[in-house]
Amino acid sequence: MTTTHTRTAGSGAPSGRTTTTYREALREALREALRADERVFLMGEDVGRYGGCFGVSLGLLEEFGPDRIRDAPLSESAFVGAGIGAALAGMRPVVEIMTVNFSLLALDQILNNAATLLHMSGGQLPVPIVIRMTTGAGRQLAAQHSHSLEGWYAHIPGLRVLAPATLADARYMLAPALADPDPVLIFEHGGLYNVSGEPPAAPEPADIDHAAVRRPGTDVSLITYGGSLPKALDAADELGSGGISAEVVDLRTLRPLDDATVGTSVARTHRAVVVDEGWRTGSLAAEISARLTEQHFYDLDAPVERVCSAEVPMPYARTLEQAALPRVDAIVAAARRAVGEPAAAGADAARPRAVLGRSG
Amino acid sequence: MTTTHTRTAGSGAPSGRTTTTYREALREALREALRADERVFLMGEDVGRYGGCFGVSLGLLEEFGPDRIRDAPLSESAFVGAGIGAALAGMRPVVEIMTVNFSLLALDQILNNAATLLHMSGGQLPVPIVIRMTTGAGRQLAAQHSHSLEGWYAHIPGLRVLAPATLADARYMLAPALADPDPVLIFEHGGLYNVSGEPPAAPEPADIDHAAVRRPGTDVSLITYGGSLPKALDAADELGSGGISAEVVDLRTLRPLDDATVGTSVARTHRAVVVDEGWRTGSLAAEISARLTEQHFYDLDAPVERVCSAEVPMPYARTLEQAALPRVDAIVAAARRAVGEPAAAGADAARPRAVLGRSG
Amino acid sequence: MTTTRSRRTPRPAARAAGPAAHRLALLESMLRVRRFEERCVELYSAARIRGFMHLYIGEEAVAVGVNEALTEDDAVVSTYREHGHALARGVPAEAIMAEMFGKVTGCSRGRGGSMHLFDTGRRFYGGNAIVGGGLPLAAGLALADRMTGRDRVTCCFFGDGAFAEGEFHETANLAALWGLPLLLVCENNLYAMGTALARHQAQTDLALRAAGYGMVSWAVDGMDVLAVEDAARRAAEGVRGGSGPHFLEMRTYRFRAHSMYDSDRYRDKAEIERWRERDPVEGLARRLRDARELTDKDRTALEDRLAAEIDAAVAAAERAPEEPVEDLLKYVTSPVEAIRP
Amino acid sequence: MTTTRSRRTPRPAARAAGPAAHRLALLESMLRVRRFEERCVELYSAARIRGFMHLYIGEEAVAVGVNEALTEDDAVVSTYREHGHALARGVPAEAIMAEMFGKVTGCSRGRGGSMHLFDTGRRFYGGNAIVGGGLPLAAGLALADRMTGRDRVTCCFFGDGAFAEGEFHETANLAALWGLPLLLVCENNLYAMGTALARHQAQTDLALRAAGYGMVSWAVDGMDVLAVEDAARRAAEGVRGGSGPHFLEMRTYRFRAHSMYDSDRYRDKAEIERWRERDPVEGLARRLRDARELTDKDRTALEDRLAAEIDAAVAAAERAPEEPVEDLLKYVTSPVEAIRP
Ligand SMILES: Cc1ncc(C[n+]2csc(CCOP(=O)(O)OP(=O)(O)O)c2C)c(N)n1
Ligand SMILES: Cc1ncc(C[n+]2csc(CCOP(=O)(O)OP(=O)(O)O)c2C)c(N)n1
Ligand SMILES: [Mg+2]
Ligand SMILES: [Mg+2]
Repeated sequence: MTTTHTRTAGSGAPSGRTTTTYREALREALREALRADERVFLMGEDVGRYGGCFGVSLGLLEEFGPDRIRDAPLSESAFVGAGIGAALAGMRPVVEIMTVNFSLLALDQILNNAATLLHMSGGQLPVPIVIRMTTGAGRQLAAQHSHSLEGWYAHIPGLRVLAPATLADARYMLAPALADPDPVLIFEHGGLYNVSGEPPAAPEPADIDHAAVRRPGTDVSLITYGGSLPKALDAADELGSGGISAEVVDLRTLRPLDDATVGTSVARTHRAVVVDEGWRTGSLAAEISARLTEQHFYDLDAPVERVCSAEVPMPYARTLEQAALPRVDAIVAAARRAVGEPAAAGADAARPRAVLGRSG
Repeated sequence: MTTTHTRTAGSGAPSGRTTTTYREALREALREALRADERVFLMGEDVGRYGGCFGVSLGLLEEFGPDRIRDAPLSESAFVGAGIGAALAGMRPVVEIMTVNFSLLALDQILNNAATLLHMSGGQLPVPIVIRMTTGAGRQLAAQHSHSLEGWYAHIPGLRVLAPATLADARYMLAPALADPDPVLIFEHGGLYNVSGEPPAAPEPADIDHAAVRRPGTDVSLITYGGSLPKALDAADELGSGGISAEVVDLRTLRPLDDATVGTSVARTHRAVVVDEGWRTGSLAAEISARLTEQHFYDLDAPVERVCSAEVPMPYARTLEQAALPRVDAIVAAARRAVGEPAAAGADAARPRAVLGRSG
Repeated sequence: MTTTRSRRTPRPAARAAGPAAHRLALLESMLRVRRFEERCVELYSAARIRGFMHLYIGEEAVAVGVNEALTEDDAVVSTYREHGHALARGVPAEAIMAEMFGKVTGCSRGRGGSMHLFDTGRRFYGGNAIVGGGLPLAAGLALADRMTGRDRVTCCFFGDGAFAEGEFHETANLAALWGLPLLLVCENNLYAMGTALARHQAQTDLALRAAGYGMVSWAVDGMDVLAVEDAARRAAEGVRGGSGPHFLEMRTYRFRAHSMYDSDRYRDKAEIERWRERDPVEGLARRLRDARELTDKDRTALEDRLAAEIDAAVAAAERAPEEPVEDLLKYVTSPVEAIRP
Repeated sequence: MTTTRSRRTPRPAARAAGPAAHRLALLESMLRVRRFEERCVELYSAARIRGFMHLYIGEEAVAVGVNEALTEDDAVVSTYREHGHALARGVPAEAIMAEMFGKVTGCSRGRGGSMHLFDTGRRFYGGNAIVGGGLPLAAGLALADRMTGRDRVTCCFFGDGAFAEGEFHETANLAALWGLPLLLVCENNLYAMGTALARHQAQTDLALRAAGYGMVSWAVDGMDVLAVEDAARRAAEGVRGGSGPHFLEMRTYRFRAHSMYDSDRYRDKAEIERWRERDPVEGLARRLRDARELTDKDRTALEDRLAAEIDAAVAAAERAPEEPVEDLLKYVTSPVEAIRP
């Protein structure tokens, strides 16, 4: 388990003994896939000569050439659609959309073609495409570059949606994604690329059907995924030192959701806090909450809590951005509420609640 | 109140005494707005010479001319964006996207510009645009023409999202939408256009801040909106004849949600069924459920039920399509579960549960 | 991966039988589309067919002529106005009719309907009801062939209206930039629903516009199936020869309204009449009659054959079962066996 | 609504003061952008500025030259590489600097940052970080003017990369079709991030391509501010005269990397050097010196003035307060008073 190492997220300098990063793990996965299967190719804006907007594909052009590490024009709809078409014709494309923010331009192709062709054709047209994109905020990129829209994609029947949060998942989710005959979306949180740690041990495909308990606990379940996992783990630490034993569940697969793992946890802890960087209203966290109510109403000792992003286009200024995002202190406060403990003084007050106006 | 009349939805021939339709009410609202304010214009594909894809704008070209009833090329992104720009420059555009299915092509403009400019500019740029579109299924239009994506739009901070379900709302929601300095989206369910009834009485702007109780009741709250309202009312009738008093709440405004009206209802009935034509996972119904848990956990006597669409690209064949959509019997069954009564024999079994496979 | 040149040349049989037989085959193919759709109108009125239905009547020469230039290995991507493309491609009338009846024997198991016909055995990739939505897909099919060195053409049909969508321009640039083996066939029927070409395009010479991408690009009389076939053959040859995407603007016209819901208020009756005089089916029939390649008896026999074929299709569709409701969620994702074999 | 012709002619003052003064003003304007951005680099290294930052260095002639053709009534829509556009438009350096410091005195109250500068008082409509995203918006601003008969130009800047986005083509068609008063300024700096023009455009003559929409369309030496100004004046005049949208391809080059994160591995050092020899700022300075319109003393004084201006901007930005966290949700929607007055 490399869990603890992934928690150096955001700390600039990795400690001496760490040997790989989330970025490198993703790259290694790509390299492996490209070597293993000549039908695999990587296509997207600046994946080649530039080395990938976030450096994930650096060096792959040199090894695999411009045909298989294919720079695309700024035409998200066309090149994502072309990936779908190539998948229909037997290829195994990995299409990179630079960030989720630009994926809206390709959403019609993803929803109306990739996710739909198999069913609409009565089973004739599976679409074995993998689409990768960066998601999330926290780097002061402001309103148009900070979306967390993976929850929207998790709404679409026909897709599988993955959110690797650990080095092992970054390294080993691609292979099973490519083996899936149906479209798979992989969301890489921009805040994780520099996370470093020991190279993941188990050289076997990740389990893309199940959520994972990243830290066992007994008093409250913190349910999260992607870029929020390190925060949830930090919150669990803090809760632990206050005598509350928090279990941390990493969803890993956002569609289809693994109700069993989440449910088993909550059936034991009787309390749940969902942490999700998406805007609160209509978030994936809402779905988790609704399912817990449906499936575990009589197990719950307290309402399911949600810690999400404030409902605001992400502001640039650091203090505003941090205030808008899920924070460790807010997770801790929500967990305390769930277990019926009063929040530590100040922890909750730090969360801005003012001027709610009409935006709720 | 014209509530009862709206329930002729789907019946081909309106009864003799009815005098207007949902379609005509929408047209009347447009005509009124165009007459009242020369800054108002209607823009979209085939709104003019064709008379509107669903006939809503028939005759307006003749009255207002091609400048103000402006046919646009098949360029959803450009003409929606142009509407946003025109709004910035002082106009009051009503942009019609033929159906929600094509709105994905304009989603970047809606999310990253319309919803975002005010905040991103530090308050300098309100965007007084109204965007109308048809939503929903039920007419055998198959997978690419049957989406109910209003829940996605309700996720976006900065937007107001309306779903007129009655003749009165169809007639009187446009004026307050145009008076709103911020972007307003109006979702018209395709199954409602032919609904007929007495012309709504009150010639005053609709209240676009609040949900409406369409039928009072005491045992269970059926919470719904848009094209599902007639089904919820029918279900309430059926429940009533079985001795269960169902209250029907029409959300009307999907963003911002009116927690108070919904909450007051559930605090009284202690049971809730949310009916929403969107796919279940990540639906607006999930948000309602999550909020009820958060705000009324101790009021609830049973888990919040959701009656949504099956998670499948909408099939063409009528029986399959009907099986995929929320149906009156499923609403009744859910309400019975909520109040703790066993479902009537067969009612629930009719709902397909087989082959869930991986698609949950 | 190595380049393998397909041994199957375009439709050798019909051509080998001689030009007259070939022309008769073209007539039959066009007439099949015409009669099939005329029956569809009746069935729509009788509510046997539902949903949106878009007729190809008047444009038959395009689908039939273009198909002559394609081999079985080639791929076709179509629109929601695709009965003609599907029939010309060889999708059986029965499978299409059953599809529109929503039956499990339909070419999409009743899940697609009129707008979503698929037949992967014939490399017929549907059936796209988002205007312009098939274009990127077609580029991808062509890209796969390009990358694997397969000698195949992907043919994509789309309308003049689609020319206004960003998807067309993104795809045209991508295809030209990467030299993809793509045959772009724009069916310019002068209207996008109720909007005339000159009211949706600043510059209405679409072939000229496409040439701006550096593609070979011609305008073709889309009412003359022989002209269409000739142009399509030359274009397909160019594509096969490796000179990248080719664009054909087919100047054509739909005789009927946009869809069954359209009252056709935006077109001049006289305009419709003028185009009807250029009916591609009757035009060819006239030529064949004049050249004594088609007797009245032949024509009657042909009509009878087609009527029987369509009758049989309807009867089979009527008889066929529906997909059981329990299978609603089938095909949302692939069966588990396909995933973890 | 009636047509009213704006009485404000483009920048009469500077021109009235004579051509030499005008040229000096152009130099000052370009140099302001250059020095401002050089300071930004330092401040970025010092982590005073965060997020994505894209520099305009090398392209100053475009923003400055084009702005000369615009009046205060005209509108400007820009990209994420917009410091130069904003400064040329007259947005104070202080407001921009404060914005990048995330301060409430910033031109977007610290909510936008480098990529989202806004100043509606100067009709500067930002600041769009979605490539191509500003184009439809600009068409809409122009449409409003067209519909109300206002005599105004909307100028939209965008890059060569945006030419590949569907949004460009949809907007170009719309603008040409409707004859909108739009000035489209394509900053062709030969790269979209790390992708060279010839690797993202099948046909690299962008002006020719734009002409395909039936727009007046020229390619311009974007390194020569006087050539830019001249072309922009003539184009803006055409737009004002009612002949619809005009397109200017500005051939230019960015001297720095795409953004502060870019290690610039995809460009040839020699290529960069060749373009640096055509530095628009030093080029004009040289011409003015040779023509004895700018002495060394003048230059020093100018540099001092700009340094002082930028120093003051930085100092003010440092001092300025941040928006209080309690106001986080302000401006998500308009204040209630605006809704129900
Ligand atoms: C993206 C999108 N916008 C709008 C529609 C509605 N619509 C269906 S067909 C059509 C007209 C298309 O015209 P054209 O491309 O010329 O094809 P034609 O119908 O003439 O064959 C429209 C507007 C759609 N299906 N998809
Ligand atoms: C729709 C979209 N796709 C991708 C990006 C990421 N991106 C930002 S700038 C850029 C290059 C744009 O090139 P160009 O239009 O030539 O402008 P330049 O940066 O050269 O000024 C890219 C790919 C984006 N911001 N928006
Ligand atoms: Mg057409
Ligand atoms: Mg560029």
